[in-house]
Amino acid sequence: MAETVLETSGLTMRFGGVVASDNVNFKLKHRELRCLIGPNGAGKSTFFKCVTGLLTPSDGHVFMRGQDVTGWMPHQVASLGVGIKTQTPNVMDALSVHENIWLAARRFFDPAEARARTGDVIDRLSLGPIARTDLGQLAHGERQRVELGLVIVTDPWLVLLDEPAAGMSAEDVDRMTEIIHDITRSASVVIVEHDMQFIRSIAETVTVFHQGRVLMEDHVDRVMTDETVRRVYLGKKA
Amino acid sequence: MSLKRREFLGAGAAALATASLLPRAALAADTIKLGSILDTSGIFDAYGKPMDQATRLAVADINAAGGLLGRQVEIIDYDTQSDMALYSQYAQKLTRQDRVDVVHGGILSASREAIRQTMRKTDTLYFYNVQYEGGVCDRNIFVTGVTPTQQVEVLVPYAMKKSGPKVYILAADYNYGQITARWIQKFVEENGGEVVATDFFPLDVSDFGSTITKIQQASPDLVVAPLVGGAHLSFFRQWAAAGMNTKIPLASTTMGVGNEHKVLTSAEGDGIMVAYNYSQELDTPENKAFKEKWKAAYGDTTGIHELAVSTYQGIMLWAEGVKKAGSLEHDAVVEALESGISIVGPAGNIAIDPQTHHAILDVHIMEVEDQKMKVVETLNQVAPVDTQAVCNLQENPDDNMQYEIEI
Amino acid sequence: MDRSAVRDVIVTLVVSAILIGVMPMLISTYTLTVLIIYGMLGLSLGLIWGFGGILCFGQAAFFGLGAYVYAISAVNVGESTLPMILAVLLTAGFAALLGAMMFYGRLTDVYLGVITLVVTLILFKFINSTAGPQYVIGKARMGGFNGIPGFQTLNVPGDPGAYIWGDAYYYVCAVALIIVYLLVTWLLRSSFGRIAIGIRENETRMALIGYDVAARKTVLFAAGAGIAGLAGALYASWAEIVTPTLFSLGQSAEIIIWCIVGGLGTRLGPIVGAAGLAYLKFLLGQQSMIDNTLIMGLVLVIFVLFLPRGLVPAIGALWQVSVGHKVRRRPARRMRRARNG
Amino acid sequence: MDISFVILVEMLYAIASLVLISAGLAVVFGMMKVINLAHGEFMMMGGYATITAVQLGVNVFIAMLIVAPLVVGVIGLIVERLVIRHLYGRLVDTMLATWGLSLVFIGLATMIFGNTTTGISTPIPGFAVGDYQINGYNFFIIVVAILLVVLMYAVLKGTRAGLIARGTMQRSDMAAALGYSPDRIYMATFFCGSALSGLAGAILAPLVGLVPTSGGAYIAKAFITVIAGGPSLIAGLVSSATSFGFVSQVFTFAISPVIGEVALLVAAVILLRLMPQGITSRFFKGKL
Repeated sequence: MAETVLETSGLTMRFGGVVASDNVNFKLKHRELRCLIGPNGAGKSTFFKCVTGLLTPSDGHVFMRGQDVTGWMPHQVASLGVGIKTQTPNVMDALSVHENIWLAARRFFDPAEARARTGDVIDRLSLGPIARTDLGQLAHGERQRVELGLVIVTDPWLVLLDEPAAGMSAEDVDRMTEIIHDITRSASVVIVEHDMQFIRSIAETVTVFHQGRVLMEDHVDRVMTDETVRRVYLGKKA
Repeated sequence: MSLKRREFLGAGAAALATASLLPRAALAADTIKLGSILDTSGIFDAYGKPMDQATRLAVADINAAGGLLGRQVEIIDYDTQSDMALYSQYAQKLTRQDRVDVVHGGILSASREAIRQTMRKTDTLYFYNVQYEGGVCDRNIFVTGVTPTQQVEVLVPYAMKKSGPKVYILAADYNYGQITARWIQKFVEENGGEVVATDFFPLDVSDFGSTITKIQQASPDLVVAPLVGGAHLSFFRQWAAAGMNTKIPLASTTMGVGNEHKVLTSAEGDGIMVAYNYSQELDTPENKAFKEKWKAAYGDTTGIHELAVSTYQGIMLWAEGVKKAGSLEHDAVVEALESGISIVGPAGNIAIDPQTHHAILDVHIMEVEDQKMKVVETLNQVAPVDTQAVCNLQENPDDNMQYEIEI
Repeated sequence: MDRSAVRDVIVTLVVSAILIGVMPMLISTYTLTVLIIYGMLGLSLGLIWGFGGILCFGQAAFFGLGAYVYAISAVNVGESTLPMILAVLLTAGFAALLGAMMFYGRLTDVYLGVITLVVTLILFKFINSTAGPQYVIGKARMGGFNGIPGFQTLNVPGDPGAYIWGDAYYYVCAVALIIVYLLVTWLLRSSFGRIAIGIRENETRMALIGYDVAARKTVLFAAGAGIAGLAGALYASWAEIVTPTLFSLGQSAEIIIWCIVGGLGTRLGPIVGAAGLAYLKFLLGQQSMIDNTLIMGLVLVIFVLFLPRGLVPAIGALWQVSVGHKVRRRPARRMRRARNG
Repeated sequence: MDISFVILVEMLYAIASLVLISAGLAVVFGMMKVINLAHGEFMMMGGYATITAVQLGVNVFIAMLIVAPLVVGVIGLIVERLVIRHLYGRLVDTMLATWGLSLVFIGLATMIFGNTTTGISTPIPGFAVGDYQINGYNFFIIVVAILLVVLMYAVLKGTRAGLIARGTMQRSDMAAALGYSPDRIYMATFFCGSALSGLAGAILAPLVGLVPTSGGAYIAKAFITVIAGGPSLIAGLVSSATSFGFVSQVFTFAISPVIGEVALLVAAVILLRLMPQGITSRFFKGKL
């Protein structure tokens, strides 16, 4: 049995009277790829923010590789070797692609090594032609890809992605799928996603959130056919 | 140590100045240069502007009377914009580039201290024509304004006689206020009274509501308020607004220096007791002539205040010294001024005290009445006993500091 | 990269050597000295604000603190070397504490502005109310509103009798500014500087990469404050008096105006802006036609509206246009976000 | 007994004057996310407008309550058209531009009125409470502040303009979606904010002397009060004015006015450290 790399127990987040995340117990195994789905306001993003340290949970605990990281600052979480990508592209707009990725690499490696790794990632993500362009001038899909580059340049063992495929073209999504499969060779991955097409193409186990709670957790095929899930989430489409 | 330093600096400064400015100095030898350094803009310009006007009037008078030593006097003036850093810069410019023969100016004590050493190092005679806290002891400087004892020793007994022995002091929280408050305390006690409390206020405090309540709790017979500047003026207004002005009498050593009594309505200001060297209401031929000249030059006389008159008298004293010395040479003029020289200015007879280089002058006790200062009593030729207690330039001509006067 | 660094240093040294030699022919060294000191003060805010994205309304507080620390310790020590060092270290230390308090509290933009403004006011009010005889540090009377005059000015280290003043002091200050400028250049070229710029651009992202944003901002803040402290100490030694107006909001405002006019996000801009505007103010004092405050205000409004990037970047852009597009370096267009972020 | 009543009045007065000082800034900040650093100078101009009007023979209450707000409101309108509207969405740039404007106004006022302190006397006499005299004008200020808060609440809650205003505060694109030009809303808001600043300056003018630099004494306090208040306009204003007024008066009576001012500032630092987004980001959430 593989080791558990990420675990939450009784994770609860309240905003005033609203419970955005309600007693969530969650476990992720080594090299597992997990998707979190649910309708808007189901609590996926709150859960994500609590895990990454962007929010401090009102109650409950977060463990990474057995270590209690509840209430840590985001930079402390990231320093454990966790790669994080937030919902909206979060990059340094006035800096070039190269500088962006270099800054991420520099956190864990000396300048020379950081430069080498930055070059590698730029090749791997086919960012070569735009390596010297400022992020502010890039298209949405490219920015998403660069941000993924920031995440993987340090070889994280746990990758947390919030809607990596949002607003991307079909071609971009394909490339993203490829990259994510690549990542899972060495790391565990959690993806918060809306795009069902995308989820079908990458996921095995899916966790469904509803009203702040975990509604069900199962293989993607079974989740897709589940009546309750269809009602709360997919039902709108049907 | 300080002597060694001065020699070092003096020699260097002279060398620098001569090297860079020889041609101009030779060229301008036909006029006598009077440097003026005042805040004629910025927050202190209410003090500085009339002083500047008085400077011009004095120099015009001197020139109209044929100048000094057969030469005309020329003013070189800079506006320090109420900025202390500019005092240092313009003082350097006056002494090293313009090479003036004398400097009149400086308003705040801080501005005086910012330029005093520069004047001393470059052997430029310096006149500080402002009422201040006293204690400056430096052979290069002459002070023609009143010091705390000159006002307080006259004002406090008078005010206590009119009111009673329990005194509450409200003072501006800076050097002048602190020292004046201590003199007030001393003279109150000497006159058999008691100071019930002393409160200090930084110059930017303008809300005195709680203070007025506190004063009422202490219920004194008299409030002495050496408060300074525009913000503190609101004390007198709030005091009147609370209806206190008819209950407890007020005395001040500062209200009116910048013509504050003309800003207050007569209902607010009437009855406040003050003591100064000058009042526009002084009924002397010199004052009448002065006011007429001022009116002819500037249209109306509302701007004239204590500091303007001090400036006028300071320049006249300097001119008298130059005449007596028959030269502009620094030490000759200082010696002439130390010979007990005096003039009769708009505020009466004013003489230089050789021991302190401060002024011996008349002090008038006045009461504010209908936005005017009505003279009640005049004390002739009051000496600056506070500074005399710590400073004797006849015995220690090399003295160079501002003493904190122990009381 | 290294070659360009060497070139940068050489250009800096040559240009400044020429300026040091030429300027005294145009302006008296006494005035030049204070322009240099203001330039250093401008640079200190330029570093914090332009490269760290930290808008500090209280840079004058560090300037004043440096000046007061120098004055107080010079009165007590009677020699200038230790006071100079103390002025830098204590000011930087104070800023580190303040910065840690703010940055670990996740305070940003406006809130940061309020705190720095309030701290400046507190210092001003405190120093302003120390006229009483009970406020003494060692041998130094605090003096309240009137300030502290008559302390030991800069001397040759180890020899309190050998004063450095006049022209010599001008050269000392000029060299100090060059050293500080080169240090800032080195800092910005180092990983630390590049990370600081990353933080300016996107704090959240830098935290998610794993950088301790608060710690780094604190260090940068302290470094900028240390430079301001040095400028304050040099100023004290120049003016031979320190007064509470050094802490005033007006002084803080001027520093901000210098940076805006000179150009934020450049090293040179704040220096040029500071020296230029301070000299303008000096010249304006010799006329009485128009109120000087009015002119300063108009300058600021006009720059914000029409030249928000400041003089130095604008001239740089003009230069590039006139020379052609051969220059490979990217133009200094990096500031927009930091200023409005 | 009398003394505690007197102290209570002083405390209410301190709170009321903070509300007055900050109201104009709060409206502009709450609605437009613009920090008007010329706010203090708007107050100063309100003071001068009042004094000039009184000297021209206008009744003092009309001068304070009508002339000053109108004059300053119009000046605000001009400023908004000429400068501010070019800078919407650029928080720091508007702060800098308004700072520049504040210097311009100080310069203009100096050239017109000079730096001599001017003022008018308070139009309401003092009266006695037991052994103590109280400044009657304090009550006027307290009443005006209360009326002002009530009026603001009524306008925001009860009128169509208030509805639009509330919408704009929540989402700045809301008004546009409802078919109102944001440009006109901002113009109107800035006019109201400026008028409030002018009113505050006018009402405080009889108490404190007026010089062109008087505004500087208010802007810091107003700035701190508004920012510490947080996102809710009225609740934020009242809650932070109350906390600061209370703290500063306690220390003023216990020790001295200077310590009172310092206590206010220290309270602001602590408050913002604990609640970085202001009081109403934690309490009174979602209130006006």
